[in-house]
Amino acid sequence: MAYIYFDHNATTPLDPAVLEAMMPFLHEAHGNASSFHSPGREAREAVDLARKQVASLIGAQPAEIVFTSGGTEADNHALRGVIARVKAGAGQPPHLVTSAIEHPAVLNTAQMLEQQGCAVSYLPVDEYGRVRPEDARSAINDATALVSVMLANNEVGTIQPVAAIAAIARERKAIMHTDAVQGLGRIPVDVDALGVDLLSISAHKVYGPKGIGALYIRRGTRIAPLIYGGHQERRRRGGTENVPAIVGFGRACELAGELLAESAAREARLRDRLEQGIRERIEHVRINGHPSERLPNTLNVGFTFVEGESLLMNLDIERVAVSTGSACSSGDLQPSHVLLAMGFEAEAAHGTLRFSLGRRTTEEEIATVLDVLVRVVARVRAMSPMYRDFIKGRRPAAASKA
Amino acid sequence: MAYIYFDHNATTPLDPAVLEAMMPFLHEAHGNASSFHSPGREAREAVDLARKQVASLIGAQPAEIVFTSGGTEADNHALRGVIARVKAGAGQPPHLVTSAIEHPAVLNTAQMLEQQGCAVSYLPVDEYGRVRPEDARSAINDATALVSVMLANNEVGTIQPVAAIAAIARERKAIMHTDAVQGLGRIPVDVDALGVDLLSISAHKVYGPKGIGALYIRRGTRIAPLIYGGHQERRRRGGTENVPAIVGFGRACELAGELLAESAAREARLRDRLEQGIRERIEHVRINGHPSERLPNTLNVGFTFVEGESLLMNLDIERVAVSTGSACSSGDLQPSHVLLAMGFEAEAAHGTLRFSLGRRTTEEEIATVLDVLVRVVARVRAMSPMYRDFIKGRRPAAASKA
Amino acid sequence: MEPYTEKVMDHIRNPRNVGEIDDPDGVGEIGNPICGDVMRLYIKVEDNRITDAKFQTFGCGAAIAVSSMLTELVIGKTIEDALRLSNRAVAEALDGLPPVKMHCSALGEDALRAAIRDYMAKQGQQLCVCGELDCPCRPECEERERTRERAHAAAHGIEVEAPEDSPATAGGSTN
Amino acid sequence: MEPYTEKVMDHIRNPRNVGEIDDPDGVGEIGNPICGDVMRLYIKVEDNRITDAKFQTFGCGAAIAVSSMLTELVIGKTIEDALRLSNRAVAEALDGLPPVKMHCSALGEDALRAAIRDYMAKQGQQLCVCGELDCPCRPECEERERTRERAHAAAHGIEVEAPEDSPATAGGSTN
Ligand SMILES: Cc1ncc(COP(=O)(O)O)c(C=O)c1O
Ligand SMILES: Cc1ncc(COP(=O)(O)O)c(C=O)c1O
Ligand code: FES
Ligand code: FES
Repeated sequence: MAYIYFDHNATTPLDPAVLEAMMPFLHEAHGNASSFHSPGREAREAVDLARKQVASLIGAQPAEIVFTSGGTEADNHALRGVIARVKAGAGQPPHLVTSAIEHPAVLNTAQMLEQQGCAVSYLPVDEYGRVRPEDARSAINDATALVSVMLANNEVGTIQPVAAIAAIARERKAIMHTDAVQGLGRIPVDVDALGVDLLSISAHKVYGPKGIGALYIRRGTRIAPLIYGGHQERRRRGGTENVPAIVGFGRACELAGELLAESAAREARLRDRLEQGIRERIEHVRINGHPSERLPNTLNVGFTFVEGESLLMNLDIERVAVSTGSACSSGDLQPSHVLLAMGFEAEAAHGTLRFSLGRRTTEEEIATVLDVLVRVVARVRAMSPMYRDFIKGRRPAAASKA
Repeated sequence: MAYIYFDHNATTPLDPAVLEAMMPFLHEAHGNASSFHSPGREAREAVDLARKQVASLIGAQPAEIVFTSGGTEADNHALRGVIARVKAGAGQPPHLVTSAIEHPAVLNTAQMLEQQGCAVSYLPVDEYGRVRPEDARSAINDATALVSVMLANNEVGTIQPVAAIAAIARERKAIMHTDAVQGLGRIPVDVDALGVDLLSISAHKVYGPKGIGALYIRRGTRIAPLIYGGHQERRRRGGTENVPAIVGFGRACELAGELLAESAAREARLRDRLEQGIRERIEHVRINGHPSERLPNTLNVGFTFVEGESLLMNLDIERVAVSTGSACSSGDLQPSHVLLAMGFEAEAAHGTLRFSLGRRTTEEEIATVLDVLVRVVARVRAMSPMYRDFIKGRRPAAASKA
Repeated sequence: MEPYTEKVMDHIRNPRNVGEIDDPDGVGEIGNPICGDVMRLYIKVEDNRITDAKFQTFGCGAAIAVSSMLTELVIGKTIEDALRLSNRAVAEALDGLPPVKMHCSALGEDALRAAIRDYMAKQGQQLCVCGELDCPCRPECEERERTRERAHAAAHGIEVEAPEDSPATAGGSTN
Repeated sequence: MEPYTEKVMDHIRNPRNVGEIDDPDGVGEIGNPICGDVMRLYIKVEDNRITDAKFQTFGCGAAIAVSSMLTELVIGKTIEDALRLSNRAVAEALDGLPPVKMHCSALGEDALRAAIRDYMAKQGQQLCVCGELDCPCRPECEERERTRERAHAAAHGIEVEAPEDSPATAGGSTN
């Protein structure tokens, strides 16, 4: 049986058209885009085209795009670059406003800045995982240099009211950053509609190559580089340009733009079918995240009485790839900080799976996954002491929340 | 006529065997190496193998290798990571010792650190571009946290006495870093023989892919991360692993190890033939860099009376790719900081070309380049007012130095 | 983290001795407040020898594999031998566990001890947490045990391989 | 930096009017102390009209293309029209120059002025650096010119498109 891949929020396969665009730069056209001879100029032109393609997908100017090694670097660059510029001047320590449900690339950078003396406010979220703009308004003060709230959460898919928060940030003269890594290619992303100054994206989430991303920097935004070196990226990011990856990112963005409306609708339909199937065929489940303001491809489900990683491993045995809502499965033993922020008990935050669909997901795959899931959940529950107690009436219908 | 590429110090073409190793990870095997399902585990195993291959080429343990987005990031990580850890404690500002001829990835990072209050000493070099270990000894003081001296210079190819400097750094309890980006695959590189704690390398200089490099971190070295995020690279570098590039880097290192002795000898022979041909057939030239302690593939030549970029453009027209010693050609109008540090006048530092040979360089190419060069130098000199004056006896044999 | 070994995967795929013993001679349940993982072990004892063992586990893949392997290892052992079974031995029988998962094996050892203690108590014997019967220094051992539990809990919060001085990282999946 | 246009490449490939005029009516030489670039322009004038022009240039590709294009543009022009030729016009005739190379075109304008000034002086006329004949405010104009030269020099040291506040970067090739 072929492998069913429902983990597109982790990474997407390279689109064959993207690989095709990259191939010449992996074969003959190997020039250094900063070299001045023909091979170099050829590379430079390809990079320029890609920059236009990326800019165009988010409604930016090409000169506002800085290529990075991925979403994580873009997030680090945004936070540290802005804070580095402020520090120099003011007497009061700079203040950063972010949310409790950001990706670790933002959260851990924020914590590091906190250790270095920066003040950080972490905005709470409601039970659907949404930041309230009012909370942002109260958190922002005169020392606030930067507000960073993600566009869509990677674990539960909840879409954040970024435009509303950006408007408040602008009023208060704070720079606004959004981590749009999960939003790109799934919902429309436009830097002006969002009103953001900085925006992070990553190619491997939109069927592009790994190891390349970008930070959008609105013209005039005061921000220091993160990686110092040569004059590449107009001196905003040193390092030999990763030409094949940049070319692939450009092509991936072009495709994403063309396919966005159609694939979002398709994936939402399939996702809803999966959601409904789970509700109908499996007892004691809860759907996490916002009912409507959610990425079209994402479904986060809690299965009471069982632990996520054992579900994941059992699904993997049946050749279905998903991920746990919590990252227990990937080396971090803490329950999901996102679910905790949404108000879940640690135990409830544990039995959670994230299904994230993609362009190639089919109806048959949905049907297969449903069948497998019914079987696997039953199998793992049969092993669970909590489920046993529940069946025997020794336990209430679980520590679930919803 | 095919293009002749003599710019391998800028970047090398991807070896077909490397591309072959990468292809599965560009096609089907697209898992996120941090995911816990089978596609993820497959990626993880490939990354582990590559880590062994890279470690093995430099005599390190796999756990001491942190993959980065390239040499520039590795350099930034080394310098800033060490200084960040020191800052916390001491009363006195931390001190960094580096050299005047480092790559901008080190030099510009050092300057940034200087602006942030770090004390920096830039070691001078002799006329051949070599740092003197005695100078390092006098520069190091009790506040010296880090000594960073490159293994081989990218412009003139001069190999630095890194082992001697590292021994002095060790005596004084300073951490030793070397930027080995140009050394890897061209001369033997062994972290223990060099006695370094940190070492930067980059794949695209050894026929591997662009956008991937590594920082060797000797076990026990106190260093902060540069890019914060997930738990990747044992939390020393966040960001989804660039699996295809890492796999390619691993294979490239394996090949480099196998081919090192033979290609170094071959390239040195061809390079010497080119050098001799230039000396014999073109007047008023000077060879820059150390006569023997030099990368086997590198030849830096000054052509009196003419400016480097116009030579470069004219060679490009004749389908020969080289680069100027100075970076004028790539957007920076300053004369080469390396040649200036070696004691050249600005004018003399301008008419310089760097020829850097590679694995595929042939004898025929050397012969062709010599013929083209003779023609091009004559053509550009015919345009030069300085040359005119010299011919007419109105000017001495130029501002040359050597 | 590192992937699981083939042995671990095999026990996840086909866990041995899952379930409940209807009239057990001893039952032990151990839970971890942080990850919420719980293991319950049932044993049947005849002539001082464990003749059957079954488990129920709410936990990660490692916890399930450990539970399953543990039941295989104890069946047939005398109580004394069973008490000598260490978590490390269970992990080794699984060809190892990823470093961050080593602590999951403690759950197995603890559940086994608890089940034996329960059996002993029914026999009117006091099994000290240290594994000694009628141990003279029981209060100290119990205090030591509490410390160990705290360490186990801490293991769920702290990445074993984190580099020194790295700032605490946010939980949550990284993609 | 951005690549050169096809026009620029064409003039680098086939520079027009390279060389020297044996008995020129005017010669102008302009040098830049920082990049060491030097342009020397020879003109031949008949009836107040430039009938021939030749150049010698030690400089980058842009400097050579500018020199070559400049000679093409001035031949046939009256002195007054030639004085009106701006560096921007030369750059435009080349379909533009990369931003960091715009200043190279100033070398052309300056050399042309210098050549015309030399020619004028031979005619006993004072051409002010501002381009006016017998300009009444010559000292001021000369001061302004010196400022401009400093700016040109500075352009060789400062990246035009550098982001604000970026620390000064080291020179040297980046690979
Ligand atoms: C919301 C979010 N931000 C940032 C990242 C990091 O991106 P990258 O993996 O390209 O470093 C990810 C995914 O890993 C993400 O989901
Ligand atoms: C000596 C040296 N260090 C560092 C670098 C930077 O490496 P990368 O291009 O991989 O960022 C280079 C090449 O560009 C180099 O030659
Ligand atoms: S038992 Fe707690 S994570 Fe495995
Ligand atoms: S004239 Fe100075 S670089 Fe072109």
